Amino acid sequence: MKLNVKLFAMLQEQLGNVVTVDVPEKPTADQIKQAVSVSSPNLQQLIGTSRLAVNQEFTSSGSLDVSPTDEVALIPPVSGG
Amino acid sequence: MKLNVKLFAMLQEQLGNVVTVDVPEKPTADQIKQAVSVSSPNLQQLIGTSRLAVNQEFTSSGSLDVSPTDEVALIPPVSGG
Amino acid sequence: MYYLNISDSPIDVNALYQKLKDPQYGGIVTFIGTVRQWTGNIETRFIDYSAYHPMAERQLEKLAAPIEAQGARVVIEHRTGHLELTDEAVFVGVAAAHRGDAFRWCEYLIDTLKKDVPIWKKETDTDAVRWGD
Amino acid sequence: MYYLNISDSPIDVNALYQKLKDPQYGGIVTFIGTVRQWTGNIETRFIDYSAYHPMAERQLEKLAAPIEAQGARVVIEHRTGHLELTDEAVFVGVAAAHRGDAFRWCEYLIDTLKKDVPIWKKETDTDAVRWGD
Repeated sequence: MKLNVKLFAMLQEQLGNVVTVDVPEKPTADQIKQAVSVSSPNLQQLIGTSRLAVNQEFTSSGSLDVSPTDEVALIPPVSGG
Repeated sequence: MKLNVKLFAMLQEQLGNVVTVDVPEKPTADQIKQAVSVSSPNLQQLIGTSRLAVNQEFTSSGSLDVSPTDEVALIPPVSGG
Repeated sequence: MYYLNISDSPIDVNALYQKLKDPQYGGIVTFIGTVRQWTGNIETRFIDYSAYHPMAERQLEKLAAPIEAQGARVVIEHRTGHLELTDEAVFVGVAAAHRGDAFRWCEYLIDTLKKDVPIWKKETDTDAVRWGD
Repeated sequence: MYYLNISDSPIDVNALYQKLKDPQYGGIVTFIGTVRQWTGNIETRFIDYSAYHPMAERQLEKLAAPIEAQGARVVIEHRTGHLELTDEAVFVGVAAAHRGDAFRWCEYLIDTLKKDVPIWKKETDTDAVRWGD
């Protein structure tokens, strides 16, 4: 299944606004993160500490009921305030 | 020794800006407070919870090295803020 | 350097806040106490504040100095005289490098002001006149 | 009712403060984060903030709603875009009946905002460009 993953901050600067990744059905957040980092090994650590959001909600652990029409985003450590 | 004691808030409303009291040399704060309350038994409780200040500093316990030229004040419980 | 003031003039929150802004500080915490209408089932109409000048100012200095000595900036203003509902009675502001310190110091200042600074309120409620709080 | 906003417009501290004033509240605590010049020996020239809209706004709502449910009022504004030294990056204000609650909730809000709201800073320092803090 192909998912478009929105990127922000340093990830966006390095990889663009969106990357498309190929993941199994009902993937875990880690599987999606790994799929993003495959093409960018130098960002592996940052992607590892990033959180996944689906439809603008942070995901919890376990498999995600996500489809290509959902809004998936990779949230690097935030630094507002 | 006669001391002029400045009054504030409710004490001032009841007894005026200043009362003059007669106290022994090197009086304690309690002796000064008692001298004020002698003439106003209905204010005894409020005077009891008031603090004494000499030259605009709160006094600590024990005898006070105070003379008639010092600025003595009776500070009822404060309620600013 | 701290700014401390007790006077009958209305509190200009924005002007006091501007005194706290400085490139060396990243966090500014302010407490503003305003005249509240209801305290339980007691309704306040207005409040008159009085102070023992300049002892009250000296007490504020004693509170502010140790905090400024730790590198923060302190701004405190207390209004006296006649205050209506929602009027600002007190402004306590602390600017510090780190926000945790600013929160701690600001709360310490207002807590201690309420115990040790000779200022009094005379509250005119709909049912009675009350001194203190 | 809470007021929450994330935008490129400069933060108008006084206008936000006015939203917190209300006869039902006696204590207003605000935290304002401004762009600081020095962090240790690193000198900041300017900061650019970006956000994930509208997820960031939704996260703010999640923070504000439980506090408003306890009877307080919450006002939060975060600026995005290009900020110079001393510019306000964030305003967090809580009005409550009791000041202890207002302090606790205001600090909770800024602490949690800094962990859970998708906003990022890109700091241009004199020696390097740094993401995050």
